[in-house]
Amino acid sequence: MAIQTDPGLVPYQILDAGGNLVGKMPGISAERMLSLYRSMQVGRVFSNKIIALQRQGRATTFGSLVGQEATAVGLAAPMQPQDWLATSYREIASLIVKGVPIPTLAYSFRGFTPENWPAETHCLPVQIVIGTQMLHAVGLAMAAKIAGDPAVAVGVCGDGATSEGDFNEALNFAGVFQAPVVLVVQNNGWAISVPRSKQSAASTFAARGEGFGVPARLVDGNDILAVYDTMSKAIENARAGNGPTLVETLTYRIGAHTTADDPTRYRDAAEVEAWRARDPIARFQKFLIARDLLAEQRVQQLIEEVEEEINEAVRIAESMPPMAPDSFFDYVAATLSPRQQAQRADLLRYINQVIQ
Amino acid sequence: MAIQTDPGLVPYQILDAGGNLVGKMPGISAERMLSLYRSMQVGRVFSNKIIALQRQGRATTFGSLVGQEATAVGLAAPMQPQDWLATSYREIASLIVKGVPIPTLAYSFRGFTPENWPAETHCLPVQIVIGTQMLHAVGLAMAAKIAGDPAVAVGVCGDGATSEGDFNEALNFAGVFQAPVVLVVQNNGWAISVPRSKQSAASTFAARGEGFGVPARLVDGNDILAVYDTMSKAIENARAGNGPTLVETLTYRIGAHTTADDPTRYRDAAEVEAWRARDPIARFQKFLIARDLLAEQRVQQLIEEVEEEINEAVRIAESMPPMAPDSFFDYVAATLSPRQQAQRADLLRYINQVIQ
Amino acid sequence: MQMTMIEALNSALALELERDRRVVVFGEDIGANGGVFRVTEHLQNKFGEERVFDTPLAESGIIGTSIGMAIYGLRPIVEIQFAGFLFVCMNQLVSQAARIRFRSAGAYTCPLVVRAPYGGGVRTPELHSDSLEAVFLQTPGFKIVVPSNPYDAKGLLASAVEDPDPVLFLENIKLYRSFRAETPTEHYSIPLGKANVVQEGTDVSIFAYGAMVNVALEAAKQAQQETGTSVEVIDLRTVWPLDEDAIAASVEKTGRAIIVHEAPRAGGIGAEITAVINERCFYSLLKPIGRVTGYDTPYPVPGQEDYYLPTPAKVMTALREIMEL
Amino acid sequence: MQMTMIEALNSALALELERDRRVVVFGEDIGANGGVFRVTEHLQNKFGEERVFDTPLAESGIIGTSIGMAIYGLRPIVEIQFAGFLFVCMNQLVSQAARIRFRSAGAYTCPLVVRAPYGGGVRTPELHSDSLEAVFLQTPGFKIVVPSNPYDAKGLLASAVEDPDPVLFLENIKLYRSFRAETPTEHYSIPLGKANVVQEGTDVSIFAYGAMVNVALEAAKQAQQETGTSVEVIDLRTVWPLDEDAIAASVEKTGRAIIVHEAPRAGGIGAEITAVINERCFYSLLKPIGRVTGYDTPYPVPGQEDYYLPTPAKVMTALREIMEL
Ligand SMILES: Cc1ncc(C[n+]2csc(CCOP(=O)(O)OP(=O)(O)O)c2C)c(N)n1
Ligand SMILES: Cc1ncc(C[n+]2csc(CCOP(=O)(O)OP(=O)(O)O)c2C)c(N)n1
Ligand SMILES: [Mg+2]
Ligand SMILES: [Mg+2]
Repeated sequence: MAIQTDPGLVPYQILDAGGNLVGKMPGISAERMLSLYRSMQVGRVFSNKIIALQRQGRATTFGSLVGQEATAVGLAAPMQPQDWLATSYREIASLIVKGVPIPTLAYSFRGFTPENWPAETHCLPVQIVIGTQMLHAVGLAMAAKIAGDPAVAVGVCGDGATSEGDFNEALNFAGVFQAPVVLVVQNNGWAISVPRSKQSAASTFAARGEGFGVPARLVDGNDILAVYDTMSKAIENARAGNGPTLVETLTYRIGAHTTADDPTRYRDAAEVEAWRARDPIARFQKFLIARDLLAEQRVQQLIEEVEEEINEAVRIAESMPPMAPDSFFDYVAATLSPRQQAQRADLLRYINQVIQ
Repeated sequence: MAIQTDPGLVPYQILDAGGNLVGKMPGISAERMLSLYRSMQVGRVFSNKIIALQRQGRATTFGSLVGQEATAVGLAAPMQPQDWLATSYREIASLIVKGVPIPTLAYSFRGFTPENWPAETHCLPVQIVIGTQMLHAVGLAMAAKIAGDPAVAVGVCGDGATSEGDFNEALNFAGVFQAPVVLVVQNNGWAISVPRSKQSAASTFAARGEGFGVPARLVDGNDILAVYDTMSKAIENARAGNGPTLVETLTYRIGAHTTADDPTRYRDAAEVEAWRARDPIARFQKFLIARDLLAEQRVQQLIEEVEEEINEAVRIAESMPPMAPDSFFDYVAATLSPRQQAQRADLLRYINQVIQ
Repeated sequence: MQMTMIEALNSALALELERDRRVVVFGEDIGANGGVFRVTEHLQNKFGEERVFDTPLAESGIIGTSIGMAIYGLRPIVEIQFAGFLFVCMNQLVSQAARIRFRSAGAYTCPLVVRAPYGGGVRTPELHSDSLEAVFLQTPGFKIVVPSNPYDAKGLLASAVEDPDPVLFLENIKLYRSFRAETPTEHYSIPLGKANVVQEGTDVSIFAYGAMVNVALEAAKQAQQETGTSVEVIDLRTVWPLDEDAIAASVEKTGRAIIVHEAPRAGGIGAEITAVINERCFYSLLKPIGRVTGYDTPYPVPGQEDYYLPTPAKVMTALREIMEL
Repeated sequence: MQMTMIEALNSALALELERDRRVVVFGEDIGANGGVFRVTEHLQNKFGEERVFDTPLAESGIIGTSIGMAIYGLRPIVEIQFAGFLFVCMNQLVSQAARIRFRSAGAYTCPLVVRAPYGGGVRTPELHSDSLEAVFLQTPGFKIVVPSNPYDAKGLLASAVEDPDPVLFLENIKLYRSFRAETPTEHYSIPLGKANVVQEGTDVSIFAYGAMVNVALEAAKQAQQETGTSVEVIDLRTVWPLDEDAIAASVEKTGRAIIVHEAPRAGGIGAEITAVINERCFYSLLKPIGRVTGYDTPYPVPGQEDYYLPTPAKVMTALREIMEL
């Protein structure tokens, strides 16, 4: 794999790039596999849809997750409802798997804060400040341990995020407090325009674990079964009281960083093409078809169903009323100070008199 | 030298606790060794002197360096004049070795900023914000590399500092930019009251290096020859263009954290006693005496000479005029804004009318 | 009982740990050592290492994990060893803790108390004496509390812990042990956001908080004795939100105002109070408002700090000017 | 030549790299990518990877290493990708860069320029639009520059690079490409700390900076047309140090003042200017000073930001009140 600077290191694989079984099958039912497959399609279609909407001025900045569906789905699928998930902006598919309704997410990409965020999914809103959420994940896990609850937290960030102080503090707290947390580095090769090779001189990010006393796993992040298996074990290991795991998933950002980015400025088309050949959805699809778990002719139909689901979600999101112009005052604190109340009144007067 | 991750492995030693040669002698002259020995005594006497002054209300808060003289001296001694040193408050002996006059340092512990800090020693003023200076060291090294100068930077911090984000960012930048820097962790077992074991779940701090692609060395920090040898090699390795090294020196804080601390609240006297048996000065002294490089009867005399030197330095420092009450305005910026000038005039009026 | 501020805070923490199983207390050196100022003394012994524990030396780590815990449903009370180090965890404080409710439209909240010692006059090393309260005026989401005496400290800390949102609780180091005051041993609370008129007066209002309340009172006494000026001294207690009604009421009565704080002048609490008075009491104001504050420089070394800090004499100078004496 | 602000800044950077071998430019995505806004476009090609380079994703790392470089004798110009992330490196900025000279009594200095885009109205993700300039009023040692147009941007950046002390250079995102202005291709500089009277007037002074200068000008035009009010518009250019003489001179002339900024109101530049006017022009001031600013809440999501930001209409409301129209 091109990203590896140490050719001796081989990430954990169950399916090779051709979809052939090269490892031990995890205990997973056919339905479950089909559901993972569908979730990957949902992630890709959602991503493409929001990008299309953005081009039409109907959505805000969005970061493509195409190429990373195996990691996004595989990291969330083994989580139980009581488990907590703290992600960056890249893992929208993880949030969907964990139960956040698609219209809620689509609404957020209209540029609004969903006022009905499903707290019970235990998904934190996406984090914009790189690396920051990893400490929140560790704190959630420490809390679960203190409370004696059988809950685990999963924190996810990118390869770039590993350079932030907070990422390393999170690893350290996880190790010191033996927190029931799994810290996932989605190594997609790039941090906007900065390649993995300029992000760290170490051969892998998994190697970071040892220096913090945290066991680490290096996984083929385009292999849904490998990610699922690794995450299942790490999560249940944490739940069993055996402490944290660092997981590096090797994957690739096929698209632009976000809708505001132009990757032709800084990377070779050939590299992208090479990674397309390792497409996580195609790989799993081949496997499922070869095993007769999915009919080849069903694929197109399934994609269309998914598209319809996403289109419907977007329709719902677009039919939801915009946030009230002044509602941002509602969420500064449980109660507003008199001064904030006066400012809110001022704003409402302005809206009534000037805008309307 | 392998990175120590197995607690069964011993750190690099040249002299054992009894002062016996157990490793290969580094290329170092007798005079040089005696000078190192003397510097260690200077460090200890200075430390004890300031603590005594503090008890009399004649000095500000001070952190004892007793027990850590081998590391403090051994890390600075191999540095060349053009090399840069960025330390915490614990490495006063390193600054002395690097050329900062003792009266200047004593003056600073009267609670003043020495207005004649010897910039040419390339020693940054001590850093209070834990871990922060490690990035400055890396930046100095990067600058030397950019400028094409044969200068190396050394950054020093404690075991506690390894938990700060900045420490880890420094390691990462050092690795990525192959900066000519040596990053030293003085592991003295404690961060105020927090023991090493609660600071990190890893077996050593040296193990941190690999996850950042930075070679690391674990050294007996109470063995001046081992520290000197390791630092010489790491510094010259950096100067030769071979990049950074992380050095962990295993030592022990015999005294209180600072004059404001009471270690009996949190640690066993027995632990302190056990470490006294590994005293770095006694160890080196035994070696020098056994080799006939130092006469036993000379020791007391030498200590007295050092004490006189320190006393004289303190006398000089105490005879230096206090900073002008308003001189802190001088160093905010190269030029003061009209407003700051007016504030300064206000202060001077206050001093003239009210205080005098 | 007569308590120092340290004892009052310790008592408040013990009571909160007792009253509410969700309360956890952590930070650097707060366990066996009882905190570098002993505010958390005995708490680990009493409540166990699971609820009162030391962390690695990492402020961002402390605040970041406390946010996760608060979201989970605990009530963390964390210590940053000195307020000067709040800058190390600034992102976690202001872009994270202060925005959890905002970002999630209330789905998650962050009931968190961040305690930090601050304040000058006690010969500390660099960055141990800095006053940072006004930095947080520009980063909405935190309440900022600065008690001036043991009684207030205990009652305000109780309210901070009960507050559903994050609170920055700044404890003046000089006040920690400088005097005792009658303080109930049982639980009580003092509402956040309400100033306290510690001395009524008619000629000029002095607004202060933390250690500066005593400086203001001292100046007020002098002013009364030396010039017969009747000074109203108002302890803000909470610097955000400001008790603007109390500020306006006092200035409408006196027509003159002085603000005293240790932090640098520019953009300090004094600037905001001046703006509030300008907005609310413009026509009652007889004289320019005086700001007696730290200078627009970093906090100086111990050998110079006495010149930097506001003193009763500096307040008197401002007062003479404002009273045309 | 007609340049956008992006082009003007790029031109300034290229000239500085050319003029002074000590200048280095680094940050996230500033190399091959030319910066997320293209301010550093082509610089790596022209000046080589040794002087123009990408860093790992670590703001504290960027500022911390730039401090070492500045002490060494280089002149680093670093980019923090969005001002909202300045909080991530706050300790390195305010407790380190801003204090190198202070801590060493001048033995070492830190000539460093920190560039960061800021400002609202362009539908960015969270923390990409926040205005942080006033936070730095309380942390002495940084100069803070906020240009309002391409010409100023280029000339002020040149001065920032030549300044012997650290400068925070805030670039309004909305202004980056919104218009072109005549800008010399060669090197020139505009002094830091001097405000610019962009429009003279006699009835009321409006103080603004960055994108708010155009908002002020728009309101001034409307005020002239609709009410015959003569508005003086002052572009502060540098918000620290404030050009107090220019502020005082204007208010002494007009007797009325409005301050416009995007940042929250509390503790903002507006509070400090109000305090300055209170101190220097108390007896010239006819009306309470108006603050037209962001609200005391975090910066809202794209769908709400237009309500949050100051607009000409909001300025007009303040102006009508102050002019009793
Ligand atoms: C603290 C911080 N610095 C910079 C940015 C701007 N930024 C947004 S995404 C990004 C790259 C992130 O790379 P990586 O962690 O690899 O995640 P990926 O986007 O590849 O999923 C940067 C620099 C930010 N959001 N937060
Ligand atoms: C950022 C920061 N946090 C906390 C402190 C308070 N403090 C001063 S020294 C210290 C312990 C440092 O431990 P270590 O790094 O092991 O160095 P040592 O004192 O043992 O040399 C602490 C917590 C500080 N100065 N800076
Ligand atoms: Mg990435
Ligand atoms: Mg230590």
